[in-house]
Amino acid sequence: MFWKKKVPLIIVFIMGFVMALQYFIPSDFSQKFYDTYLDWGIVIGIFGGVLGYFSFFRVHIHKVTKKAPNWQFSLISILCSLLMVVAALLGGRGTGSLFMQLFLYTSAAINATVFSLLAFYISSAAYRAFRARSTQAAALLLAAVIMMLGRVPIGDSISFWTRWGLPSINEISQWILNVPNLAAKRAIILGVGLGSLLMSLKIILGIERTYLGSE
Amino acid sequence: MKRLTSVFLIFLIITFAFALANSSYAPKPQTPKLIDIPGDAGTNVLLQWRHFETVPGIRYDILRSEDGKNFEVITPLQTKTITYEPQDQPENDVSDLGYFLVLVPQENDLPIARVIKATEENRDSIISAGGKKILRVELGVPPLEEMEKLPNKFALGDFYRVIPDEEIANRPQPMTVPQKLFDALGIKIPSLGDVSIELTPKAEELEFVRKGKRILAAGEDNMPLTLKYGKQIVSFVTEDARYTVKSDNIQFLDRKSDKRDMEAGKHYIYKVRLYQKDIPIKKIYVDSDTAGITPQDEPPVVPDKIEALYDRKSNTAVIHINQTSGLSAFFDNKTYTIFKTTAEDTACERGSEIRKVSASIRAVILKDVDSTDVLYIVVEDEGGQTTKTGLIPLTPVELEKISLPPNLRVRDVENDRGQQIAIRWDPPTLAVGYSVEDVAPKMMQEKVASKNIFYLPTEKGGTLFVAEDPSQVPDGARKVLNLSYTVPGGKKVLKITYQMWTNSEDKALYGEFSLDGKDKIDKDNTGELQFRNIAEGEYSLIGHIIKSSGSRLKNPEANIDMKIDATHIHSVPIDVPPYIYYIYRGTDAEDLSTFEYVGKVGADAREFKDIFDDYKTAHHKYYYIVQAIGPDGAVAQSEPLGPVEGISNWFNTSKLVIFFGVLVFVGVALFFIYHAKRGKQFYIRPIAGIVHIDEALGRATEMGKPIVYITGLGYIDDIATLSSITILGRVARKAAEYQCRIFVPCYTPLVMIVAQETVRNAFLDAGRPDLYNEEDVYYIAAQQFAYAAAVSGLMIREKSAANFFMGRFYAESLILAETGASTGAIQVAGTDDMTQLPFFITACDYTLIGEELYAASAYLSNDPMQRGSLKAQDFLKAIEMILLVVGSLAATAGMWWFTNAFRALGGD
Amino acid sequence: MHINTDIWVLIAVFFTLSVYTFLWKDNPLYKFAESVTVGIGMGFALVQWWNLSVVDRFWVPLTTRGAAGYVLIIPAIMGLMMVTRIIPRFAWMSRYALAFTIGAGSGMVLPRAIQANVLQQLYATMLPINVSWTGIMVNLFIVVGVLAGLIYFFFSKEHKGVFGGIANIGIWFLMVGFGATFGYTVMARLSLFIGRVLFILRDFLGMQLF
Amino acid sequence: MKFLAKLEKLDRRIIYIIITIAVVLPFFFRMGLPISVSPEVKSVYDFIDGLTPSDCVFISGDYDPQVDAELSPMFDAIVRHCFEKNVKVIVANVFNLQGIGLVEPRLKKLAEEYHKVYGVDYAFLGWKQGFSLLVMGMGENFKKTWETDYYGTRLEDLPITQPIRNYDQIALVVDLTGSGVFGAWITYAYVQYRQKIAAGITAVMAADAYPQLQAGQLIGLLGGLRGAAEYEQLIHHPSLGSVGMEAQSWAHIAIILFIILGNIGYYAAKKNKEK
Repeated sequence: MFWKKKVPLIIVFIMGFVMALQYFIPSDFSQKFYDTYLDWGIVIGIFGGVLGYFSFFRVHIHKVTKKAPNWQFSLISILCSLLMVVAALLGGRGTGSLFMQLFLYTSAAINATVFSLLAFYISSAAYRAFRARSTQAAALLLAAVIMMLGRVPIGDSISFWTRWGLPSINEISQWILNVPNLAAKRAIILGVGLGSLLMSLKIILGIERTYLGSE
Repeated sequence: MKRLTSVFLIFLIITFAFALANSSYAPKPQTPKLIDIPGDAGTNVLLQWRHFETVPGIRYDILRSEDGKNFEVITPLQTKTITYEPQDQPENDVSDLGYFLVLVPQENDLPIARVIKATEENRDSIISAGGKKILRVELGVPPLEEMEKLPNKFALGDFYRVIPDEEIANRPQPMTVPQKLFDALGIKIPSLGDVSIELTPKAEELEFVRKGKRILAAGEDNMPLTLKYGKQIVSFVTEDARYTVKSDNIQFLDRKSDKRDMEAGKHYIYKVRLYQKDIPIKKIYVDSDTAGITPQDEPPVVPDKIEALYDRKSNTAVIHINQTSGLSAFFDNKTYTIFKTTAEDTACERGSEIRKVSASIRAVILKDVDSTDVLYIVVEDEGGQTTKTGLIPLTPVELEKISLPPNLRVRDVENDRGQQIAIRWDPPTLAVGYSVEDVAPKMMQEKVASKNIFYLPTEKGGTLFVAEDPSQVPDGARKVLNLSYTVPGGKKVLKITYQMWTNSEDKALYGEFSLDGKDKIDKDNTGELQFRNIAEGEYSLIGHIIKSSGSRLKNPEANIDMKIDATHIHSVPIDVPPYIYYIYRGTDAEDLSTFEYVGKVGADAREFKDIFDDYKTAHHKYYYIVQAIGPDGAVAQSEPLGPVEGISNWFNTSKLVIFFGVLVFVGVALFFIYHAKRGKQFYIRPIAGIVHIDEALGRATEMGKPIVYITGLGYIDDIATLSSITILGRVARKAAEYQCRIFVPCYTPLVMIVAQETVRNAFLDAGRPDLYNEEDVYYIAAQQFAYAAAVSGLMIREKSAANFFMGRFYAESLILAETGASTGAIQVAGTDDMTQLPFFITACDYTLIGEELYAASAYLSNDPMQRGSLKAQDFLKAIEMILLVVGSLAATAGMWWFTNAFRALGGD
Repeated sequence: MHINTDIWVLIAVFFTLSVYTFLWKDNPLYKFAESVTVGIGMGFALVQWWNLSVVDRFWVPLTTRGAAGYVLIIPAIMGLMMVTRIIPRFAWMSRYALAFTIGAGSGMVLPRAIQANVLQQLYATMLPINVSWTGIMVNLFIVVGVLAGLIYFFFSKEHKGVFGGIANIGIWFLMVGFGATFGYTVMARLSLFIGRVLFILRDFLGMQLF
Repeated sequence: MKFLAKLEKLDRRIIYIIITIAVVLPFFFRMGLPISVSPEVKSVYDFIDGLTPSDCVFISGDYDPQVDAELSPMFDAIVRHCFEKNVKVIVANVFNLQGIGLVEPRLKKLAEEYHKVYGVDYAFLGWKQGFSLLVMGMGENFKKTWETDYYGTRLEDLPITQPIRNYDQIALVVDLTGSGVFGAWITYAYVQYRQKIAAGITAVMAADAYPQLQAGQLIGLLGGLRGAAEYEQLIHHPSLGSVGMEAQSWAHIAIILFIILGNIGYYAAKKNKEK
């Protein structure tokens, strides 16, 4: 019990307290301490990385061996990752190396494409969900439309009313961005910021310990 | 399915083929030229060699050895990665132009290439002289297999393949001329500045172009034209070989450092190693021949710029000593000893020593000489070797009186690690400049080709004239085709630019100005203020420097009151006095030779920070001397300041506000946590979202379809994720009660483990551990897209009736929500991530916005601790609101000191 | 227009198109592309992790820095403890590493977040509300918006009466904010699509676009 | 009425097709709409324009392939500008490993175009474990934090990095990102070391960055493709960004039309129900 629960909580408290204090102490010693922590943090992170890779291979190998539905795709994934390792061993990682080419022309290309699907999703979402059901929904809708017009050249071209000294769509969208939008975001930042601060504090005090998991 | 795997296998094979196709073809690299840096302590060696464009290879290693046997790698240097280009351009075939390549051999270096155009007469002699007919030139590096067909030889020279382009040459060429030229011509142009004109092309350019296709050697006249119409030739191809001429000169300086040792008089052997590929298993490389050198500790090099002035007014001499040579950084000069002698003493032997100073001194003041004296300087280096300068006569002059800045002082820099010492002086000064600009000047364009205006370039700018008859146009004159210029758009804007010449003791924050009663402050100290559409006329500008306390700096220099002339478009720059301050650091106030130059600053500085590499070196007693240098060479020198030493501080007072903030925060938090611990149940208003959560669950059970619960992409110490986990507990429990299946695909392993525990416990509490299936709470991959794709797949396949998205999300949020919506599931989302909220709001049936997520989790878990911290959050929010109101009121009332208190710069 | 036959471009085109088939409906081509990118991505990460992290940041210092290097064995061990998380019996070991990093992390965040997320934001919101364009149209709106927003997120009191009214204003600001973000995002997503169109038109079909 | 009501539920695929057309067509028929430059972009431009050859700009390509289309035009534009002004450029991928593959080739290409020498005019540091820790470390000791460049050369051996001790020697940090990491740059580099930071951010996050911009924590901001287009206009080098804006315009119009149709349909349907 002591070794499994108490000690970690003590470590958390000490580390948290010291690091928070360190921020206010510019002295040479405190800086050295800080640098050491940076080095250590990096190294810990490095080995923490293993966890992810392990889980990846475990999940997919598991699928293949169990012949779970679509197991072939898991096989492909595994082979591809191995292929990358081999490629790196053969040709290095420099520009134009097999390794880089593979990455750029498969993974990079595919990811970019998949996220470009969002262009379609967002259009259909807008079409489906942007209904002026309530005044607030209308406000959201309007803001979005103005923003869409204001951020592209055509917005300037169609705001004919500027000749009467009225602000162009572009300027209006700028205003929405810099004023109401900014206010909304700041309100959220101020609140959410406090939330995460409290979380950090609770972690330091050992009140929040979910991350340690139960045994 | 089989087809797919086979497709994949083919794909595998292809890529492997590529890997192996990378052939290994590289000639021996050139032997490095070794140069011993003169005037140094024999601790620097410069390596030089040529890298030819067509030599494949990823990097050079530089190797050094003392015995010629075991070499150590000093450093790797990357080569430019080659881009291989196809060779099919017909214009690169020059066989019909009759060019011959002749190689002129050289002493221990590559031959020099000459390209000669053969005529009937000289063809035979060229061939007999070993000339080779050039069949093709290459402007890029051909593919490896292409290159292997011919032996690759190397020669020196820069050549260009000229393929002139009539179209480009005939394009009108831009140029700008002052407006007055047109006035002289009698053409009125209401331009704001210069007028840009478009001219017919130069005669010589057309001539150059008309000469046709050819090969030109660099360095010939009309190089700019060559560059414009030519491309540098990488290699010449003859029947028997490819001669590469394009190369870049690689240099590397090997010098003594904490990593590497180097001694004068010791013999070192170098070679370079060219790597083809860098493969852990097997390295493919070629070594150059070795070359040896014995670096020497040369006698010191005397300063090449010594200026000795004798000021008649003050009867003192000042000597300005400078090393302008680029190599001076390597010199190991230690001291200058200045001798006084007579003009007869040409050998500089009979002088009497008058001053000994460190060799880093830039200027010396000598009181004990008179105008007839002649000086010479003996330079001594670290090794004790000496060199004398020639005789230095004193040039009699009358120097302006120059004074040191007031209140010079040295201080240990506050709130730092202790590795900085500051030299500070006064007075804090507000320097202001301004510019009157035209907001939206109109662009005017005019075609004047018909007006027959010609431009003739001359030494002083050139002239314009009109000539009806082209025949009387002097050669070199070019016709003006088009004009473009800007005319005022009416609205004027006045830009005030200012600088605060202060040091950190003045605690200056920003400038405050008022233009004829119109006040403006520059809270973020951007150094610029704008007064929009101002009327023409004179204005008076008053300005002050505001301190962090909110009060103004008192001294007159820090407050300005100036006239501003806004009658026309012009600008008045900030003017900086032409002084320079040299700073020297010494360890002994008595012995001036211990003082070393540490840096210089301009007259706009009020502080010089001497930054040491580490605390230890800074933690000694130091003295400083400041020299003020006038534009005419006058020098004023301070007494040694100090002693002072770098002290590392134990509290950063500039972060006091933050510290206070932390205290308040922790105080409030602890208060509520304490009460929560004592089991006090705080009231939390019901959150609308929770109803919807239950509703969704109910719906799922009616339909007997599973639930999908997403904990987001956040890590386990992320508040959003933790709240999500809490809510998951509740959802899972209900799910267990209603006996409907729940899927929890996870993004990070740690979250997965915690989620598994949570769900398992929930099922236990609900008394249905039998329904719990470990497989349903699983890890996918810590890759955004892979995760999104897999989850979408899950939702489509399982036709989930209810989807929950709670936690931290990024771009994938819409993919998830839209796919979910397309399957017609009822969806509840919750995130504190501003950017993703809009998508959940549009695509989901209900969304917990920002803190509502935390609130919901607090509300669901009857854990008093969570409610307690939510309460604390509310309390702190209340404080924030009060501060906001008070702050805005204070700002409105002009009491900036209040808002400034929150500026909380932290650090400086 | 001449079609680029570079094998790599062809591969990329093949995958690009197979992803777009998903817009019609889920299909093997898409699944194939998916599993390839998962694998390649993982392999890429793995290799870079090994070279840039393990070798450069751990092995090299460890072997070259002498005593200062050997100290790194301690964090290395902690890192390995982190991995024990996957073996239930030794899972508790990972807590030491987690405690170390998460504890320090939280401690580091505390003052910095108070500075950046609270004080700095407050400072930026304390704006003068004088009678001028910026005074009213900008500053007043921002101050009111932030206050109303904060009130909307106030959980100790029900949204009723005046309080509820102000909270309602808060919702208005939030909605407009969300609308703005949405509009903005449309643009972002489209540019991704444009990127792919560019690739097909220029790199594959070899069109001269500029 | 019935027909209008149908507008409420068009098939997704119809929308998809029309969007595609709207995006692809402009590549063939260009209108050349002028783009007005927004102040936050101008201020980035002005800052870099004011730099001297002795100054050094640190660009961090913290983005991955998904947002390449949006951020690479910015990267090109900014690097071009620096190279034209002969400002030194150090490029890294502090927060995103995948950025290496996207940024490095571009940098090399640009460098060749402007005849820049590696190690003298520009350097590439790549990625290293540590994220925020790196950002902080750079403020303490730049060379120790990175140790070597991406190709393994020690930073002391590169003329460009040799004189860099910490942020004091870096005139500007440009963070190109599709996520919130510019926040980390602010928290650790600006707050602690007062490092000047400009951000090139995808349109999504850009909306998010305005608080920081207004709070003066960012000197300027390039938002999405438009930001890139504006910058391209400032350096007189229209490219990816500018062309993209045309397509943007049309797609936006299309989407807005859909929204309008949707609402017409919505009300029509409501009427029908009332009947």
